[in-house]
Amino acid sequence: MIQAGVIGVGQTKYDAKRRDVSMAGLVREAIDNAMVAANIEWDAIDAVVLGKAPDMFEGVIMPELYLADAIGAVGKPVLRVHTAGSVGGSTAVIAASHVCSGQFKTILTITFEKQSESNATWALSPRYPFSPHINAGAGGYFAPFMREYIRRYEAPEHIGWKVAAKDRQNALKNPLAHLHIPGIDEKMVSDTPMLWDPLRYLESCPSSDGACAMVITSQDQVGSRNVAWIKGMAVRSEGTLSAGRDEVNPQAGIDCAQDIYKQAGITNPFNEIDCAEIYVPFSWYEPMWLENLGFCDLGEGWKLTDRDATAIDGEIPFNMSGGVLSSNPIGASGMIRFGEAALQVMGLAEDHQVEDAKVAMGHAYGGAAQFFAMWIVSSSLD
Amino acid sequence: MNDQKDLLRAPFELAYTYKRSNGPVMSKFFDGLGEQKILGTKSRTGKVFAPAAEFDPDTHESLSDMIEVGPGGTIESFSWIDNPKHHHLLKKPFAFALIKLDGADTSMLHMVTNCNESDLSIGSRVTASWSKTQEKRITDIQFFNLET
Amino acid sequence: MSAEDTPKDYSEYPISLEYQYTAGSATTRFLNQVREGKLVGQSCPKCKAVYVPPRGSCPRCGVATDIEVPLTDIGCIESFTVVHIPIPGNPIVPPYVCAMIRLDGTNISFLHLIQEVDIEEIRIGMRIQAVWKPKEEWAHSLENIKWFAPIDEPDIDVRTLRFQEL
Amino acid sequence: MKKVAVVGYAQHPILQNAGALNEVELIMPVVHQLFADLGICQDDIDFTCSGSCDYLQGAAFAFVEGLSAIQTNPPIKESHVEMDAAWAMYESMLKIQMGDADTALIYGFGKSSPGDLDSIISLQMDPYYISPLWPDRVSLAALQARVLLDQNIITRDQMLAAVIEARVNSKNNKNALITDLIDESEYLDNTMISSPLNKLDCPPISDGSSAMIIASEDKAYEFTDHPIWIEGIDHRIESSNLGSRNLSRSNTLQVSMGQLDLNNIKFDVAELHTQFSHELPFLKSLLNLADVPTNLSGGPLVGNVMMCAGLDAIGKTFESLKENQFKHGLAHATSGPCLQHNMLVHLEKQK
Repeated sequence: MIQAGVIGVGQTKYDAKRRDVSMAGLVREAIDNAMVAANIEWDAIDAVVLGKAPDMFEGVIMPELYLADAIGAVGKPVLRVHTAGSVGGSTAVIAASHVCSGQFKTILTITFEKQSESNATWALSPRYPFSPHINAGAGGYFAPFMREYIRRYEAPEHIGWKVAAKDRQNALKNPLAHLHIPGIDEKMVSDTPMLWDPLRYLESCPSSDGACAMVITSQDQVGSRNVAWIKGMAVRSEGTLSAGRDEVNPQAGIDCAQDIYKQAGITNPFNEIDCAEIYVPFSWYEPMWLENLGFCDLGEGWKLTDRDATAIDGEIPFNMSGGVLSSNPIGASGMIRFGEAALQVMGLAEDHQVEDAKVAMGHAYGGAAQFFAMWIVSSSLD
Repeated sequence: MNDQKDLLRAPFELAYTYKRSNGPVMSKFFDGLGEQKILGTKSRTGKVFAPAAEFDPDTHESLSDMIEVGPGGTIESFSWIDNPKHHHLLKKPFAFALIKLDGADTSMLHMVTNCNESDLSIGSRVTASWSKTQEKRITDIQFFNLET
Repeated sequence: MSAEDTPKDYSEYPISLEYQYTAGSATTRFLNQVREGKLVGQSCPKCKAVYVPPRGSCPRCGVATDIEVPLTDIGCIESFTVVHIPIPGNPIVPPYVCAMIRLDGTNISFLHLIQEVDIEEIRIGMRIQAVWKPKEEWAHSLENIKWFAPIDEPDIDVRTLRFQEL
Repeated sequence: MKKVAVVGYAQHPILQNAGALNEVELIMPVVHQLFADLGICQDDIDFTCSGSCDYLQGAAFAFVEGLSAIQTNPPIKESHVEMDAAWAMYESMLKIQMGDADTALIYGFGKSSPGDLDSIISLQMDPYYISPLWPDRVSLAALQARVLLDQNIITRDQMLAAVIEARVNSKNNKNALITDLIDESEYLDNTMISSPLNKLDCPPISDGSSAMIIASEDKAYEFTDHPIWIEGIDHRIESSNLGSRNLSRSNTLQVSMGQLDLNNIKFDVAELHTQFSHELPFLKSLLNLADVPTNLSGGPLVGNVMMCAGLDAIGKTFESLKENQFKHGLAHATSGPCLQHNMLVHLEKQK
């Protein structure tokens, strides 16, 4: 198979409202940063792959049509991906597939969300006839899964606070992060109001504007550039309302992780992966995903979190950038995970760099915890 | 399978007032409309995009050099609507038209009215008519009229 | 409008689209029964899983769920959350409990409200039953059920709820 | 480059209003038919990809609902494009070429009947400069029609012929929505919706779904002795700035034609995603298809399921090659106003 690698990652500053830019300006900010990082010119881009979550967020249908000029796609192939919250990850996988297919050498991929144009709760669940209207936002949907996790494994409530505080402490080391909360700690999290028990306000992700772009190229185009080699990538889906589905530990997540480990030759992810950017929009998803992704046995995830294994200097650092808990432009949130994983193995993560990171994982999930996209990147091809 | 009579159906409305930030280029464009001026952007190659485009589709450059165009222009193409539908802004016969404003190299989509279809042709001269209230939207130009 | 918005840094665009919603045949069959105060699930001909409310398919098997299965309005709480924020457009006053309801004899859960009990007493596995609106208010909606309320039966171990294909 | 073949295609009868069917109920029959035709099941599929658009029905995540039509236990490799399913086919082809899959199931679905397609399509346009004017899809297409007529690139007679022939050809298409024949006087008596386009120049509001299976070279022969190969494929997008495009040409289609070496292929048949009557003579001229039987299925003028019609062009070309003594077929899919984004697919049946 053709080897592909990330040669440039570009992000915007994330914020609740990026009122200083248009939609096109927002995506272009990330693209310009990625192109500079990749040290590449427009004529080297063979195709553009764009991803974002539902069009109702911005009220623009199939925005690749309107954004063709801004994303430099004119005269080129462009593909628009939408796989719910996992879309940022799926988009990266599809962009890399363009290269690995042999059809293309170099791909620009971009994901974004400008949530300030509307209201996420409205856009995700408009009221439909014949249905009870008891939806209280994404947190209300996922909170029962977290409660069941807590019950199954008798996890103490401070685990959630701990994840929330840790990710926001990491965000203080990432100037692009949306939330910068000076002095953030477990106490501050536990003092915030309960929204969807067991989730408190600061245990939930914000709603952000932002974009993330990457340039992905084939081995023969890399030259002397710094590269994050894609050693494994996969997607998995399972039906929403499917009998026997375990929402706490979805089989699609297990299968997707095992697929990329196999591709990358990883047999023990806890030992062999140096750090991971994992989609944790609500605090309790850190221990849940630690288990689902095979970093530990079932019921042991919260114990890893409790002993600081996921801290930036821990055994398996999770979300060094601050994660989805600190910046959440939904359509881009998955690609930020994938891009931040690449930055780690390229040694470009600056203040939130994990020392000597060689192998990193990017992860995204979406829908009712039913869509998964993941990749493993490495500083070396071998 | 298609038993329409027993089917449960109900109308629903998907409605939201979006808030669009305009960014530096379009902010200037919409500010210009407030002064009854139409601004375009000029690329390094000298091409003038009106309404003010943020990016050049060919060179990919970001555009920021603002230049005033119009308010008169020439129709490049048009589609004529005798019976406007509920979502159309004008309730009398009108055309959607691509209008190349004087001084611009690209054309702008807008509406032309107060005339008959037979009065219009590609090459017809039109000029902007301004809305009474300015809301920093493209509808601050109410429509275009044939030049007298 | 939040405090940080200033009226000048954006333009407003009201977008309103009108649709005619149609419920689809599986949902229509289900809601026609709900209209009469009956809950009827639909079962997969392959794996026998019972779905309520049915969407017309079994995503395990990718086949139509065309076998109707009459159900009672009794079940248990598979999990729940205590919601402390209001729902836009819904008069319910927080805090209130939104639970994954698993009706007896079914293999998926749906979200509904739990009332008539102190929130502190609500547990995963708790037995519950539907509390219906007065019959004259019944329509084609699960809103015919005002909420679910606990009944005097021992809790269920939710591990036993996991669907196992025969 | 690894060879990829189309091995199966199924289409739901196109309906004016599929109200009684939700997404799942629309998708399942075509997927099941395809599986039955080929004697396979979801376990034989390595990658699944769909195309749909939330706004058609006004439901965020329509594709998530749609996925319930597919067997997902065990979990599947799956993705979705918010585009015509022709692009889902394209993505699936890349997966096969990279070696991640040997077989792929593609499906698309769309219901235009629940909403007002005219106002919905306005939201496809530049949200600052164009969509606030609420240009409907017909008026946007009419802008290009007028340019083409004005420059004598096409004629009114050709538009009339396109409408009449579409209905004649609908007899070849068991799933067509519109099958009644019309004559010249009926066409001329129709009032304009947005001049120069009258109602008959426009595609009908349509609901439906379709599905396709493609396979790698090794796998293809397990399904059939005569796979239909994707010999060439290319898609490109034009500027979003309608006012900067030359609507009398398509630079991107010219490039795609070069990529596919179209001028050196003698096509036996073509199916073009020409939604409005003027687009057929325009593309036939542009693509040098003057003598090539085109849209034998009737094309979008007799049934135009949004998010499927591009995949249907590929599917109908596939069927034509399969059922006739044809060798080369050309399919075209499009997206956006005035043929903004176009895909060309060269299908070949090797003797």
